[in-house]
Amino acid sequence: MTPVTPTTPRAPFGRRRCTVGANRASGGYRVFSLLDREGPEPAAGRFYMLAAAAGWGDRSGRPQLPRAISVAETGPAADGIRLDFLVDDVGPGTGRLCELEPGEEVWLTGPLGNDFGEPAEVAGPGAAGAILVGGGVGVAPLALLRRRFAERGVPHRVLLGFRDEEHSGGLDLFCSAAGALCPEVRLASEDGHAGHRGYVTDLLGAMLAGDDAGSAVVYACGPPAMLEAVRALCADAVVPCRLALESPMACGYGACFGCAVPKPGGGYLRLCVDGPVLSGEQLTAVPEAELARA
Amino acid sequence: MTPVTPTTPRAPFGRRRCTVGANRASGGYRVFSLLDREGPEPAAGRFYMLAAAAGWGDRSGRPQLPRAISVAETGPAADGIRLDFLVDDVGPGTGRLCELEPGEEVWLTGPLGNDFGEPAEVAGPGAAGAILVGGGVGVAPLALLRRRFAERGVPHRVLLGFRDEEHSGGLDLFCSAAGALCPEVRLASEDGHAGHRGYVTDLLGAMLAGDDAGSAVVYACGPPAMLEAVRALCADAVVPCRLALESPMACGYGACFGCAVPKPGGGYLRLCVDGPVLSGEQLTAVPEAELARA
Amino acid sequence: MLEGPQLCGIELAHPVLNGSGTYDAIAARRVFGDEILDDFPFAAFVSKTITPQPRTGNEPRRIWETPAGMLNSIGLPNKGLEGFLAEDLPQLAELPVPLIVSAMATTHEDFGRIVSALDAREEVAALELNVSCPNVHSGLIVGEDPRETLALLQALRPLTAKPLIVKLTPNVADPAAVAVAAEEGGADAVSLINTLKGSAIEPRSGEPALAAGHGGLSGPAVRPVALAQLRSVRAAIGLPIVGMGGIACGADAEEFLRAGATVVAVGTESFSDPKAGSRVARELGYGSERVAAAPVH
Amino acid sequence: MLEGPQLCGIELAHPVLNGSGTYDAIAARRVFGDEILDDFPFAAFVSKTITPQPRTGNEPRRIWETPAGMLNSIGLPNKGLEGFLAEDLPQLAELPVPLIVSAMATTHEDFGRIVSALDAREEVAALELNVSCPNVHSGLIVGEDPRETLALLQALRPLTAKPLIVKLTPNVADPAAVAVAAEEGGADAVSLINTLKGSAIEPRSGEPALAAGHGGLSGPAVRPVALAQLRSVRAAIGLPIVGMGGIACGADAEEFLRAGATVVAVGTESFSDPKAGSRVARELGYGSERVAAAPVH
Ligand SMILES: Cc1cc2nc3c(=O)[nH]c(=O)nc-3n(C[C@H](O)[C@H](O)[C@H](O)COP(=O)(O)OP(=O)(O)OC[C@H]3O[C@@H](n4cnc5c(N)ncnc54)[C@H](O)[C@@H]3O)c2cc1C
Ligand SMILES: Cc1cc2nc3c(=O)[nH]c(=O)nc-3n(C[C@H](O)[C@H](O)[C@H](O)COP(=O)(O)OP(=O)(O)OC[C@H]3O[C@@H](n4cnc5c(N)ncnc54)[C@H](O)[C@@H]3O)c2cc1C
Ligand SMILES: Cc1cc2nc3c(=O)[nH]c(=O)nc-3n(C[C@H](O)[C@H](O)[C@H](O)COP(=O)(O)O)c2cc1C
Ligand SMILES: Cc1cc2nc3c(=O)[nH]c(=O)nc-3n(C[C@H](O)[C@H](O)[C@H](O)COP(=O)(O)O)c2cc1C
Ligand code: FES
Ligand code: FES
Repeated sequence: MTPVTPTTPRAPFGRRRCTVGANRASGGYRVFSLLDREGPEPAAGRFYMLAAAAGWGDRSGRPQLPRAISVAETGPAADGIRLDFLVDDVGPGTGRLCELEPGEEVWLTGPLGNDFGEPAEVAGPGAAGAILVGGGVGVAPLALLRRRFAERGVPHRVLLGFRDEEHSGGLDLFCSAAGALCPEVRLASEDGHAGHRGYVTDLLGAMLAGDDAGSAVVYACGPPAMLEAVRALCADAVVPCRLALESPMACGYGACFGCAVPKPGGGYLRLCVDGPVLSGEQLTAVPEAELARA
Repeated sequence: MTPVTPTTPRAPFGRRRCTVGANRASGGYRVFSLLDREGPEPAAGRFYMLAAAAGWGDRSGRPQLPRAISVAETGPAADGIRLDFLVDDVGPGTGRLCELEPGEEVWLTGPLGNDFGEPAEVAGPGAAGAILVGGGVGVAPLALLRRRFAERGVPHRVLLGFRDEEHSGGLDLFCSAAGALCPEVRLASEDGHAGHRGYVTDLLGAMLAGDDAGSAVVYACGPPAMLEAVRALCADAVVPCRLALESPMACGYGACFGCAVPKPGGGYLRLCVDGPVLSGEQLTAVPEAELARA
Repeated sequence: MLEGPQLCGIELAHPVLNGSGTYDAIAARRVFGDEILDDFPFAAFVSKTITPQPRTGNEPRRIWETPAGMLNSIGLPNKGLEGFLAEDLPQLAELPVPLIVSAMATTHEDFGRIVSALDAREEVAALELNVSCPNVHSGLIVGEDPRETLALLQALRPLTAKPLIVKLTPNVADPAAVAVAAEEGGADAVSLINTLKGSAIEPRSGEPALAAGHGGLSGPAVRPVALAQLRSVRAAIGLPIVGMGGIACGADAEEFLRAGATVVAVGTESFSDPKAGSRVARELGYGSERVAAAPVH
Repeated sequence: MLEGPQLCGIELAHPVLNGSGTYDAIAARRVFGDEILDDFPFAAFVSKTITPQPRTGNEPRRIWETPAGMLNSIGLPNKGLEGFLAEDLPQLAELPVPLIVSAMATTHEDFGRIVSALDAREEVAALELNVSCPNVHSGLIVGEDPRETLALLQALRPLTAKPLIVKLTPNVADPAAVAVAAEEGGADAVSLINTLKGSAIEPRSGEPALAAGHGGLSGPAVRPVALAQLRSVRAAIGLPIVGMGGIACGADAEEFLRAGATVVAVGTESFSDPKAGSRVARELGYGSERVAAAPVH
């Protein structure tokens, strides 16, 4: 078989029914939990294909296909594991997921795709620490990544950016049990409602300019424009970066070839199996929004 | 304009959103209520086209079209009228209607079609009384007809038949406020779980044979086989009958020509505008189940 | 509030027509009363297809619901040319919008008789030629063959100065070639799509669900096919185009207008919403301030 | 538990295959592990269509959801004949089911090269000819023209004794005529339907949603079209037929089998359910006691 990209532990074969535990508002987004009785604990950056078991679609005939959603948090549960998802309602699929009620059932396949990896895996033993950069609903996979780094003692700083109040949420995923925002988190907002007024990439730029960036690895997830800015900044500063991208996905497991992302040398990657996390060098530029947000 | 079939009062033009009041089990069927703020009080026999405002359809792409449902009862409500519907879950459309929750919204068009008419309208002033014959979920429109006859002092007897316990329901619509089955109602069931073991048409046959049928008019609604038996019995006994039929309906207001029912002379009626209630003479035979029950 | 478009010189209040055979304005007036005259859903009314002789239509079962659509094999029931002129036309003339009469025949002569008869009636603003039918001489479906289509137009064009709209069938490999033939033959516009040939099996009997064995597929399911054919026809001809096929809301209609339709038509959606035409127009920004054109389901 | 059918002499455990290009067994094995070998969803595996030279596929956006279906313009990315033989074939040979290789080329010579090369590999149980492509010499889409189809089969038939399955395109007025040509040319079976030509407009930009402008429509929306074409092809030829187009559950598959399909294939539904093939087979009564074949949505 061809060499296996690090997507282990592998997903159980097929889709499975999971029960919705809770569904709460998180700023302008929703956070809902699923109880997964069969799947392994997912690493940060991996995603699941989700579809409500009932009422998936209406007279408009959409949604029809499952939707790709990153895992934002996970933990042990009574009889399996708990998976938390942070979702922004941008259309019929995410809209339906946002209104899931506790007790409802969801078809789930995953965990799929690769993960962010630790600094040492990405940049070798020399790598000193991590800078996490998230924008909008893209903060989701970074929440799990931050906790893992904290638990494993990987030095890290977190920069989160939001367009405005309405398009902000998920901050609670970066809070201590006591509810306080973790000290290593710094915020930016275009409307200035929280933290630095401007782009989160302003904060990253300053950080990379300052010599304290050291031999860090940058981990980013967010809108294409933000990811492209991160990619360019890191390329200039010669800092390795791992970018969690999005592209339209029908299947999530390599079957449809819909999730193509251009490779520098020509040709395409399948983001669902070769990603969703790509290293800066795997891209000439982050492709324009395939799933433009409303 | 061409002469108007007695379908007055006319339905308000277009569909309207109505709120679900209650939804309860009635034997093997469901009875749910809608609050109609705009429509007129419907006469017995008329029907509405109904579709849940949300969750009409799923990944299977069905239901897509609204479903035709007869009004089973009606009465004044806070701010409009209450419409009760008796529904048998035989597929995706009736299935969705059966699970409507109070507070949900339903798209409604109607009242549509014609009505049963009073004995005098049907058979002239000489008509003495009415015999109502219902089978299965077809008892629905007879419930309203029975109450109207009772209120207007039209002498009437009611014969209701059911296949078995599971396929029985709606009896509560023929009960007094106290909950007792109205005295004029007699039952038949194929499995003998209630009343006469056998067909409701056995009871009708006996009644028509007995001279006490007099100059009655027979009103019937139920499965095609039952309606055909009623039609034949009445034809033999030379008793006028009004039969509420079913046929597949996409629109309910004469637009699609899908609801065709053969005319004796050749050609077709549009059941939604020329019916759903037809006189025995309008049929050579009741067409086979277009909407065969599961 | 936007200004209405023109179709072949006919002024329209908004760009939404009905698909032929999906709205019986006479029956609707019987059911809903004269209210439909005050608030008529369509900017022009397209009649059911009429034929030279009366037709009773196909034996039931005639309709069947399918994923995001429906099949129909209605079989063009109509009173025939004489009956239409005597009974229906006077009533349709009472509608507050221009009347487009859809017609079909299986010979040039019969088609010519209908065109000439309608040409003589000033209640008729335009004619739509339903060419999804065989030419009894050649046996070919006129709308499936560019030569047949050209020949038919050449026979009919001299008979009337009223706009001739050719209703294309989608059941061809290259609808643009037929559209080009219609343009060459002197058509004033084309409309598309008619229904896709489809079938379904009744689960219990295992037999075809429709008595006719197959029927025409319509509704949202066919919208992508309609848009693809619209784009290729738009690229091939300069004539105005009436775009239809699965339009259920303003956003759907917008797709057709962006893809090159001059106006659009709503068919199957009217079965669920008798005022779908007005709603789609409103969602497009006509007749009221533009509203978010999201499906009202 | 029912006994499996035969397809061109190939014994199958049940009647459910995959549609070409809708399941990458190699990628699925990477994602789900060797579990897929123990519980492989399909009774035979149909490869993605391969071409003489490697193809990277079309520029994104490649997929777009539509009412009860989806559009795709993937563009047949594949390693080309040599790459397929060297890298993919050995891995596909590890699958526990017979292998059917789908192939396409734009000249008889190129097509012949592929057929001969595959004929030499005993891992290959049968070939599926994807004829939804132009003949560079005539410019005609082979599968849209009976003569082109006949000529191609006459050129390829002598090159192999393995079963040749011709994958018909639905974008024609008369698929039966093409099926008859395939039969005359010596095909062992036909499969249908491939995707319907479709398009969609991205609401914000007003531009085509797919970079290629249009794509292929699949999913439940197309099922009625598939069933109609299956019935007319079944009436026209005696060959085995692989029926597909919008099958999402056993009840859907049953419609195809009742309409004359020898076996069925599942495509788009596998995107939602990686084990859709096994589920459909189970709902048909294979591999376990027959269960109510209601859609498991
Ligand atoms: C690996 C991965 C991880 C992701 N993680 C998350 C996450 O954690 N949280 C989250 O909220 N989202 C996440 N997404 C994005 C999410 O999958 C999409 O927002 C979702 O699929 C959109 O579906 P929808 O039905 O809600 O909206 P759609 O309407 O399907 O899509 C929204 C946008 O996509 C385009 N679009 C696609 N198809 C159509 C169509 N047929 N009609 C109209 N517009 C269409 C339009 O530009 C539209 O604005 C992730 C995506 C990927 C690939
Ligand atoms: C005037 C009138 C009044 C009515 N009043 C009532 C009433 O008061 N209460 C009540 O319960 N019902 C009533 N009905 C019947 C009701 O409208 C039908 O049972 C309903 O439309 C069925 O829709 P469904 O989606 O539930 O089931 P469907 O699956 O649509 O239909 C059930 C049956 O119809 C056939 N069918 C039609 N289309 C399909 C399809 N695409 N796939 C599979 N099978 C199909 C099958 O034989 C199936 O068994 C009335 C009908 C009419 C015409
Ligand atoms: C029940 C029904 C009857 C139809 N009758 C006709 C007709 O008589 N003449 C015609 O040209 N098209 C007819 N059509 C096709 C429609 O006019 C329209 O082209 C097609 O339905 C696609 O539009 P839609 O998806 O909005 O319904 C009919 C369609 C339906 C559903
Ligand atoms: C993403 C995608 C890729 C496809 N690729 C191919 C292909 O390479 N060769 C081919 O013959 N058919 C291809 N098809 C068509 C399918 O094999 C099948 O004929 C069609 O999708 C109808 O079946 P379905 O509705 O079950 O998907 C593809 C379909 C899809 C959706
Ligand atoms: S999402 Fe289907 S191949 Fe990537
Ligand atoms: S239901 Fe449409 S015409 Fe009767």
